[in-house]
Amino acid sequence: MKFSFSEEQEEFRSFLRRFLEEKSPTTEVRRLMATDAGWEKEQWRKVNTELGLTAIAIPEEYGGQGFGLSEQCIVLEEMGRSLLCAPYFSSAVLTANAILYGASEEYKKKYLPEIASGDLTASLAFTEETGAWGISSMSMCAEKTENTYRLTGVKSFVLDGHMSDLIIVLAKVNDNSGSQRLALFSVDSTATGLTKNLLNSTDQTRKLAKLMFTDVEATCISSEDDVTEAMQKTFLKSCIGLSNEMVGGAERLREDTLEYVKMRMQFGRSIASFQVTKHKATDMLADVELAKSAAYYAAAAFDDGESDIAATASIAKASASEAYMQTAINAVQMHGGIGFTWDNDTHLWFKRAKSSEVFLGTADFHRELMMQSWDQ
Amino acid sequence: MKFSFSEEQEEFRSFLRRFLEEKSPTTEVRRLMATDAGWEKEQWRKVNTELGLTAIAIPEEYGGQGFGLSEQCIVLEEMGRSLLCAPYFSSAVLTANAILYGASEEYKKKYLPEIASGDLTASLAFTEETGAWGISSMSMCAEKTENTYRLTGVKSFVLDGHMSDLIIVLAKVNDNSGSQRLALFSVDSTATGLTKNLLNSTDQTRKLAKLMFTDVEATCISSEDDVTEAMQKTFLKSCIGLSNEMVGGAERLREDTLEYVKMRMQFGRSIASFQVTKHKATDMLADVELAKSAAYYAAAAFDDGESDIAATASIAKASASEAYMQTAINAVQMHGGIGFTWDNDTHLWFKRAKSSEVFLGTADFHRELMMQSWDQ
Amino acid sequence: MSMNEEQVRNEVREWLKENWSPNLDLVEWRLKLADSGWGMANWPAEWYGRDLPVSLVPAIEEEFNKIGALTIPKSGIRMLAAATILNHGSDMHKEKFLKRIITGEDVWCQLFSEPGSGSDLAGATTKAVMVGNKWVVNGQKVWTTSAHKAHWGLLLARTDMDDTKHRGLSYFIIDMNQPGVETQPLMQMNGHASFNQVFLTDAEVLPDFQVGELGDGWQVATTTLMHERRAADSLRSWGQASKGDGPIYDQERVETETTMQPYKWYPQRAGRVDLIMDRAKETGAIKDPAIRQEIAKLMTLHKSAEWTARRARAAQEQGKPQGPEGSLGKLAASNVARAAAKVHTLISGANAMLTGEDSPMDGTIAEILVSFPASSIAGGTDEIQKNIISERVLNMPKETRFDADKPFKDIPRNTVS
Amino acid sequence: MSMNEEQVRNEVREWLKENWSPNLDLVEWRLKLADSGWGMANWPAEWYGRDLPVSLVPAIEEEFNKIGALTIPKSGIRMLAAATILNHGSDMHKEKFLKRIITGEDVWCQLFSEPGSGSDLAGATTKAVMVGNKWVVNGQKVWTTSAHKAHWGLLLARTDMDDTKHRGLSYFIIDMNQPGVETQPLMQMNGHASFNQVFLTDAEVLPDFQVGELGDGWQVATTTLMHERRAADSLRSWGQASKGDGPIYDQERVETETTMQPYKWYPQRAGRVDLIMDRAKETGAIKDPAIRQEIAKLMTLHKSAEWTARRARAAQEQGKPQGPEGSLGKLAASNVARAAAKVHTLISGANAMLTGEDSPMDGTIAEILVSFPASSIAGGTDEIQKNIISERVLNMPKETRFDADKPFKDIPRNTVS
Repeated sequence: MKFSFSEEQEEFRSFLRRFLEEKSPTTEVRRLMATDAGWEKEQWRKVNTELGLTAIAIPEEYGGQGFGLSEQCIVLEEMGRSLLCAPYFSSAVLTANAILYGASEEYKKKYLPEIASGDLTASLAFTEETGAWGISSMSMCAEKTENTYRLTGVKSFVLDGHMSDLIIVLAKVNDNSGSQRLALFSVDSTATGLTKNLLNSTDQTRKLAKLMFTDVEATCISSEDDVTEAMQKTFLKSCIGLSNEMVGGAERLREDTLEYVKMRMQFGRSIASFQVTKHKATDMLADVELAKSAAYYAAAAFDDGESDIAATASIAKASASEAYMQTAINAVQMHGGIGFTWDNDTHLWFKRAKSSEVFLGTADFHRELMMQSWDQ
Repeated sequence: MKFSFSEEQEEFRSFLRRFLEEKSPTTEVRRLMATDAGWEKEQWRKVNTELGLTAIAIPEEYGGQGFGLSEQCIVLEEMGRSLLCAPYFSSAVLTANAILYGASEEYKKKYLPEIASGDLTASLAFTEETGAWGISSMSMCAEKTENTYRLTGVKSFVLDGHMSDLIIVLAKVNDNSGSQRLALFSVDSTATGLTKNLLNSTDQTRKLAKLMFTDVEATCISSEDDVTEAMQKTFLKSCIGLSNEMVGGAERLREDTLEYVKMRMQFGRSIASFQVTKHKATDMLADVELAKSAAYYAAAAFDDGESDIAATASIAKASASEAYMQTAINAVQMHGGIGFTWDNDTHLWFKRAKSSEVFLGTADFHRELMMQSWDQ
Repeated sequence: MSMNEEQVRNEVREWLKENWSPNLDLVEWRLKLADSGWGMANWPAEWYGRDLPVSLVPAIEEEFNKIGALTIPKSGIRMLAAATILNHGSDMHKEKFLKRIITGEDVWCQLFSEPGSGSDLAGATTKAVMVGNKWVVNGQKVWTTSAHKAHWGLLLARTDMDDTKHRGLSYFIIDMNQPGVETQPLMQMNGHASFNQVFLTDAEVLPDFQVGELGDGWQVATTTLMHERRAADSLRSWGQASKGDGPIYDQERVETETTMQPYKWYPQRAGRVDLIMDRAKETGAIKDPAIRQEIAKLMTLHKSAEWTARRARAAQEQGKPQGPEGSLGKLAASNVARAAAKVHTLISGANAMLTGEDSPMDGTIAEILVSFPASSIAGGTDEIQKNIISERVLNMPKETRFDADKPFKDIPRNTVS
Repeated sequence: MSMNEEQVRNEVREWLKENWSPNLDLVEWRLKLADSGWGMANWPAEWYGRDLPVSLVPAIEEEFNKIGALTIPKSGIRMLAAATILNHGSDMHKEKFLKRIITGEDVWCQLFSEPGSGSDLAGATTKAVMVGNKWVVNGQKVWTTSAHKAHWGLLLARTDMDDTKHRGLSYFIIDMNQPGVETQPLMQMNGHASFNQVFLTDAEVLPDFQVGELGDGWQVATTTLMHERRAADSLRSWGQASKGDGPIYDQERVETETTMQPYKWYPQRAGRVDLIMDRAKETGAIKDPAIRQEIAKLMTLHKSAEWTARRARAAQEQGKPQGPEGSLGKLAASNVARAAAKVHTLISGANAMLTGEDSPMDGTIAEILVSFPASSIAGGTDEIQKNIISERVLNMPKETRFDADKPFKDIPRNTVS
């Protein structure tokens, strides 16, 4: 397996990094995170159109650029680095993949090109109020009517669910035989009976919504009887994507902290000259670099169709969860009192580290997943 | 609850420490640990007679001094500190308590005074080849004959089992009703059908034996139909005793390491002047002091009849297991290459730390025990 | 019980019988305490005290508590001010300030920390220059609790740039109600604003308001800091307003609530171990074997820290010299807070992302998750703690100093944060 | 593939066709390699090489491997000796030593570390004094692999106590077979004796056997150490004797086994992650949810360390400058070893107390538990590694030196361990 970024990939990354530094400085992040929406249509369209970010990993036949997960992970890593406020992970990762793997050709053709162009934002509603991330633990059940389905129940922790044009819902369907299967449904965000509540999230750069469905009309878009496998693939691909986003944030925090301790003087010397600071900075480097390796490897392994990919994805997520949070804790500590203040930017990443630690499952959860895939 | 050592206790400790420093320097430990027996009768009798160590916690009515567990834990802590090679934990802790709580008056009167005087050494054979520490997981079953019982099966990890005069065995008995109960049996160490194998243990200061029973005659000494509760009390009391022994060893390692780094020069300065060494030494202090508090508290709480004593004993053991092993790892590391050599004494405690980490259950095992006692 | 203690208890009881009433006004009552000396009995008889040894204070307070009589709250910056003034202040200072400290009429704040000197307080760069017959002060202070309500500030300022770092500082009492003193709240990452920044722009101090000699500021500040450390240890038990019916209790409750306002989130900062078992049971997380291990690890740490504190207290009560166990409380508290935040995250799962009313326990859990990092920073970082313990308890060599002997102006430093 | 590489491959193939035979004697074959220059093709043509760039060596070795022809083992102290001699040695040194290094007839050892200078090699106190026309050496060296079998030693000794620490050292090649050199095995806590102590008592060195100038010893040693670091990175893959039938393969297998003898326990030192899953399944520990978490933590660490190494290798193969990921292998290995020992303990439970034949896997598990601490010490402690990474990779300030400028005799040091 090839396991190093090509020159083109590196160039793309550098370009993207400069671009995001310019378009998404923390002043901008702070402005947008304070809004209910969390992002601005016009501003996001400008960024996205110029770089084709939402299109990158969507196959060419559906209007995308047809790159692999590795390339999309470069985008995610840089977005994690800059905390860009945009409906990217919800539309271009979670939902696009659910449609790509779980929807019938008709709906792929209908939705993917619009997601690729950025004209359509979409959210994937799969978790419920229990907050369980396992696909099999969903309980919402769709009721079949003559031509369509109707949904009743609650989906929660839906990323960008309060603002997306389209909601793709994962729900169970009762078969005639009495058994249950999982299916995907599309729901218009303005559908009657759908109430969308923005949840108060500690990480204001990542908006979550609770969606309450009361007899809401929904279209079944599944390609197969049961989308469990498709959703599992979507889930693990999203875990890999999130891991890459996370190591981008962790790396930025690490760099900023290192710069700070080099500049900061106490007792007549740079605090970077204290041996304990030096060793802590080295530990931080090791945490982040190892997590980066896992995230990069997982993306490449996914593209290569590696058989152990479920365990690999969980390693990446577990590694990123711990490394990011640990980096954030160290970052605040090494900044001292100033790192605990609102005006200092450290807490923006600290809070993203906390929400990412939990989103799509904690390290504990993923460790159990790896063991399940190794102990069969 | 009183939670500080009295002046008398402190004096006893100081005296004992000096005494053991003199009688059990590491040259002596190294000499004895290389023997199969692991200790010498005459030498041990001299130490024990002068100080009455085996008698300390045995009630006066059975020829003991009638002190509490707190006092016995002072003895254990100092023995752990000096790595005294003696059959103390096996006779005066495990077996004495099993008899005290589980045997009938007749056998208490028969055995306890002899154990108290040190004339009789005894081992408690409860674990089997699975190495499980839970009382309920024993599988050996005694067969009832006309006047007596007969034992067949294997007991393993029996502390000092190869050398003790008396073996007290925990085994099941089939009731007439078909149900099973736990009972205590006494077996003479020279009994026909009993084969005693000394096991090769990494920690040469703590000898373990495998005892194979083939139709061995045994006397039932239980006071009650079922000794489960008595054995649980014995187990948790032994865990507290072991924890105190362990913190004694950890403290000694910590002190020796601190002394070494203060003396050792590299790069023209004491390595104790490196900030990383200073912080590590502080972490070691915190590890050991917190574990000491738990061990001391548990002993006092046992004497006071605290209701949450099972969880407290497990906290003490879990805390001691981690603190001792971590201290040992740090001690080798801070000594550098010399700490990894056979001639340096560090490994003697390192190996004791490893065997104690496991003996009577790892930290993981005890954490689950605490949760069981809190979540009922 | 020594005869002495019995006598004192009798005297207090007698005095209380004649003087205490729950119908008194709070200030009125405290004036009685000041005048009689029973409020601060270990202070000098000359200055509102009774010259009694501090070891008798618990007995006196016990007598107060028995009948529900209010004592003087022993914590807060104003008590640091009192301790400093009693040690280093002039008679004028004692006369002017001590009584109103006892009555609680004056609020005080401490102006030591600066953006450029956090761990290194002696690196303060705020300057005081004598202009005409007044000190004129310029600089910026930070981490100042209650600055916006304070009447007086304890100020550490540099009066000589050419002298060494520690000798160039002087100590002042500054009037906070003047145009040159501007106070701004400093918001934290958890949304609270417990502290202020204070901007000093040509603020004035009369020469009389200097405490100690010129250039002795660091020494005077050391007294304040020593008392601050003791106060921090007792902070947890502080702020429990007395229970009782009557106007005086109501007045005290209002006062306590106001004083405690900035510290509302402190229990969350410490990690709220008390909530763990209930939360685990209520969410069902207690059934998860991996989470059980994490809970048990946390409880082991928490309990052994608690028992270490008890051990230290027991030794102290026996009159033994402090052992190493007495110095580990703050470090252990940092570890407990960090571990507790981790376990609360595991227990809450996806809900750990939410805050405010959407979060478990109406935001309490969320507040833990963004407050715990302060435990290992506030009141001396863990790193500074470890330096101190290794040097003072373990007698390891001190860090080489690069700032001890040269003129302060030649020491490299940050000018801003 | 560059034209150059193709040409070289053709040449090698041709030469091998004419010269290689599995029926040759090992030394005979190596002499052919030395004379032709194909054994060490990147060495100077003048000294048994072909002046080829080192980047072509893998291609050459690939051609050897294709037909099962033996190459020269590139590791071991004798290769450090060769690198040092090529860089700093005289023509006499090259003539006398290089050929027998290639043939493997001479065993070498390295005499740098001393009981008093472990992390701080430049603090060596072993003295060489010129007496008559010979250097006379006195002192004690330690951690010397294969000293008891060595013909020659690379010796770092102090020739001037009045010069600074680094300038007072000189570098020698010492004949190990002489009365003044006494070798003692140094037993480790795991019962193995991989190293020796070497006592030098009036041992003699001819002036010709000095390498580099007088006082340049530290600089010369730096070359040796640089190559040692590289060799350590490839140690794991080393010692795999070539597979094949024929006397020459047998000879090489014996040689390899002898050379690897001191390193028999090195796989255990590294923690044997490869055994974890099987052991967990076979003991049933895999059903314990708490142990599952610990296994998964270990595998996460292990896999991400492995992928980090792959990432570094891939970047190197692309000719990119080394990123930070390339410097973390040793630290990660320490962490993996420590974590693996912990997990093996959990998996083995009570059996973790046993050793030898009573222990799981005939003592292998026991050996892990008493060998892993060497991972974070040998070849530079974790602490030294972190100093280096923070200074070289993160560009953080260097530790203040207290031993750089003054005469060595005035620097505080231990005289014994």
